[in-house]
Amino acid sequence: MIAWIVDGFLGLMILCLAWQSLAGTDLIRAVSMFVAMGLLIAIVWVRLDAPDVAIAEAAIGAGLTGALLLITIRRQRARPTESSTPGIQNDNAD
Amino acid sequence: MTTPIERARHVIVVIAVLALGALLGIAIVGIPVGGQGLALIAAEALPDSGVSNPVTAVLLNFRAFDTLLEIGVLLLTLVAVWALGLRLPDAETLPASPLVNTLLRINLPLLTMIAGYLLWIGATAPGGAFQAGAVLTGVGVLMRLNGVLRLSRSVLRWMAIAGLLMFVAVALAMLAWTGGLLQYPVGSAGTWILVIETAATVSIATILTALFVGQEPGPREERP
Amino acid sequence: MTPLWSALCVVAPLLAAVTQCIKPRWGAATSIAALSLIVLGGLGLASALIESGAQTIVLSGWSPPLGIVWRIDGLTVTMILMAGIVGLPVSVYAHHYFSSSTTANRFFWPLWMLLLAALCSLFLSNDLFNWYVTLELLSLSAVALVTLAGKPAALAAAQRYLYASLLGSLCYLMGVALIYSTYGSLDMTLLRAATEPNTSVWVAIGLMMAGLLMKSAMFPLHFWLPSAHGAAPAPVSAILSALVVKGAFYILLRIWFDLVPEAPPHSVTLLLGAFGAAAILWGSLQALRATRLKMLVAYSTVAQLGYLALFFPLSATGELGQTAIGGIVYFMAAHACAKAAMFLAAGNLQRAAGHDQLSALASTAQALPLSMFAFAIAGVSIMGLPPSGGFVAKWMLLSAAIMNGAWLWVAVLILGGLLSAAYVFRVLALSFVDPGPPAEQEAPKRVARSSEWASLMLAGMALLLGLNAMPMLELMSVGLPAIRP
Amino acid sequence: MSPASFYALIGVGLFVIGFYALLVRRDDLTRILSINVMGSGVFMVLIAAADGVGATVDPVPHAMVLTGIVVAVSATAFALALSLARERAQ
Repeated sequence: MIAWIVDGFLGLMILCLAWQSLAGTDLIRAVSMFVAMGLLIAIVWVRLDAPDVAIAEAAIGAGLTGALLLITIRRQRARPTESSTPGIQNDNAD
Repeated sequence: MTTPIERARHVIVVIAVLALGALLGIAIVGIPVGGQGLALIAAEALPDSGVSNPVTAVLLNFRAFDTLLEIGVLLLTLVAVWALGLRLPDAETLPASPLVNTLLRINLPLLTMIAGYLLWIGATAPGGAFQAGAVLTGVGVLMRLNGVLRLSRSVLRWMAIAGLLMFVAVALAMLAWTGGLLQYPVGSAGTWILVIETAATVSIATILTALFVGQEPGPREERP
Repeated sequence: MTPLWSALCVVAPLLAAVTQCIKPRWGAATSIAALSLIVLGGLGLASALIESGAQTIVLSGWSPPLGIVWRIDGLTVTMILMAGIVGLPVSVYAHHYFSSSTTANRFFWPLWMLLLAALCSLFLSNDLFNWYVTLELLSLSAVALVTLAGKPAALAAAQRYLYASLLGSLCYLMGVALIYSTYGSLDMTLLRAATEPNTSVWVAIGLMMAGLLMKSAMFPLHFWLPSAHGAAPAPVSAILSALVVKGAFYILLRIWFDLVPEAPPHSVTLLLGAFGAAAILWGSLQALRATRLKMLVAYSTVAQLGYLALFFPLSATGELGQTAIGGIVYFMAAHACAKAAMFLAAGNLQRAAGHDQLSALASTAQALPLSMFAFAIAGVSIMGLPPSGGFVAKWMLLSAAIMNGAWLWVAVLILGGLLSAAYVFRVLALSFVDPGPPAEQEAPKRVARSSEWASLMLAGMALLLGLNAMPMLELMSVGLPAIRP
Repeated sequence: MSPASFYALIGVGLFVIGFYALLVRRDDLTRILSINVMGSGVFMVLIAAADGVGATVDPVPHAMVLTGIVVAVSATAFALALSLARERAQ
């Protein structure tokens, strides 16, 4: 019974976080929700006897993907100030 | 505001998505219970695989060709991102502070040790090249954010290809030795797996860190 | 020797890619060496095939269901030879094409070699999950190659291509997950014996096919193709149209042969055929309306891929099914040569003129008779006129349709041929119209001789396929799987 | 219903949510996120398949998911770099 409550809670939380991360317009919040979902999924992997996958999910699926997303947001936002700096051009050098 | 056409399109999308969900749900429920998959067959073959962690056995022995191509995917991604030629600001570092420095000095060796441990333990327990590579990537990203990571261009390239090169070299050596591509000789499978995994860990960590950095280091950094 | 020949096809491009990462300067040389080795491996496999029939090669020493095997039959070898033989002239062409740009020249070669390794592994493999990895390697390298054009339009097209491709892969992988959950195996030969008609299997096959149809740009999931193939650098367009879309279709064929548990409902084959017919008509009409030469050729690809979809209704009946299969495989090979030739010729014109607006290409076309000649010969094959590979392929499809009494498909095949003649002549007409007063036009830039010969060679190969049909068909039919009754 | 099939259904839910968002949302980052959510859904179906009823766990889907996670992060890194490159090219 308790196991079912935990499972049900985990599963619904994951769906909820997925929806939250894809429904909003605030990108930082979306990424946070996504990373939180990844961490909960890692718990599910442990629950389903997949510890190898859990480590990889937490480190790569949630951690690294989250870091990549955040640094991209930062780079997107850094753009206006950067283009005003002489010396760093935005052109695609060939 | 949305036009009627857009609204109609949205309704169609919702219906299609719900239909897909329903079909998938029915398919999942319709799967007969009690299937063992390959659990028993894998358990039976495990003693001959050279490792005792079944997942490592699948990744580097039973289905090693998948993993070889996967390392290829990683290398490809690095080449693809470099080919985009992004020009990123140089100073993407955390503000230098004594606290951060101390944090790094204590934690970097620790993380590196954890990575080594994960790689070693992967033969017998949860862990392996990917997990170790991921942890090492953490080291790389932290060092990058602290501004202490400077690698010469050619060293970086060699580290990036090491995994694929080693994998292909071992595959070919095995073809000459046992007559089967990636078929390890009886008894020494564990050694070969560790050799491949070590090179793969280096490449995985290098490539993932380089993906985070996002651009190829300029020739200026060639002689640090 | 078979393990060595087949390993060569995968290992050679991988080693070339690794070398090129270290020594970018050796790009062209190592690529051409790797491609020669692939052709050599393909020929070795062909002779092994003729001697002792279809074979399997166990990888890692573990046979299925635990391990992965390569299956080598006529279809595999034809596709590998197609990749190697089309790849060689394209590489020669690319060597000149990219020589002016250091970035593109450095990154084209490793991307192209990894694409080739993915393609050869895909053709050799017989395993649902291994195919997923090869598909990802294939699509990511294809998208990356499109970005080499560097222009905003190319980047936007690449992005669309990437999303479509990833969606396709995930649908495919979901199907694989369902199949594995049900049968605990990923090997196609084992699955062929195991699958039974039930809901889970049909949903899984539906998902996999939808994903693969997306990746092979089958109407109405073709939306990403024209912009991507039109905006890419010319040698990349050739690779994408000639080889990459065939990769996904190859898996589709294998699934149709081995995974579909019983003759699929008539309505499904009819629907797929209708999509094919729509692709032929719509793609041809768009090609007729296109204002840019490369877009015309790209829309022609959409139309030509429609013929591949006609395979599904035409193969529905036993004996004739074999004719339809032979026709489709022949079609893929002939289209690969002809379409690559067309894109390379179009690239020559674009290079010489500095643009590819059809309305202003006449003087350039008349300055490059060799390229126009190559385009014309390739056009003969695309139209399906004798003596060309396209003719043999369409003839086989047509006879399968006639013997089936499927007059609707006969009409589509004939109409498609006429429409393709119309858009090919739109280009050929450039050679004959008055280019206008020379003062108003810039003099065409010079194009390397080898670039013109590369396109002519490919066109010649499309023609050769028509002259040597019998031995080719014999090779293709070795171990050709039978359609389920 | 076993926990495994419950989680398989959650996996289907993730797949469908991601698919929906991919179809209706227009900005790059959300699309890339939705592709990742879809991927997580597929992985969950696979891991659920491995956790059948027997005492032994099937390692093959675990290996498949590990491969899938690495492929997913590669694709994500490339997609993000591509969207950045496209923004700057405009």
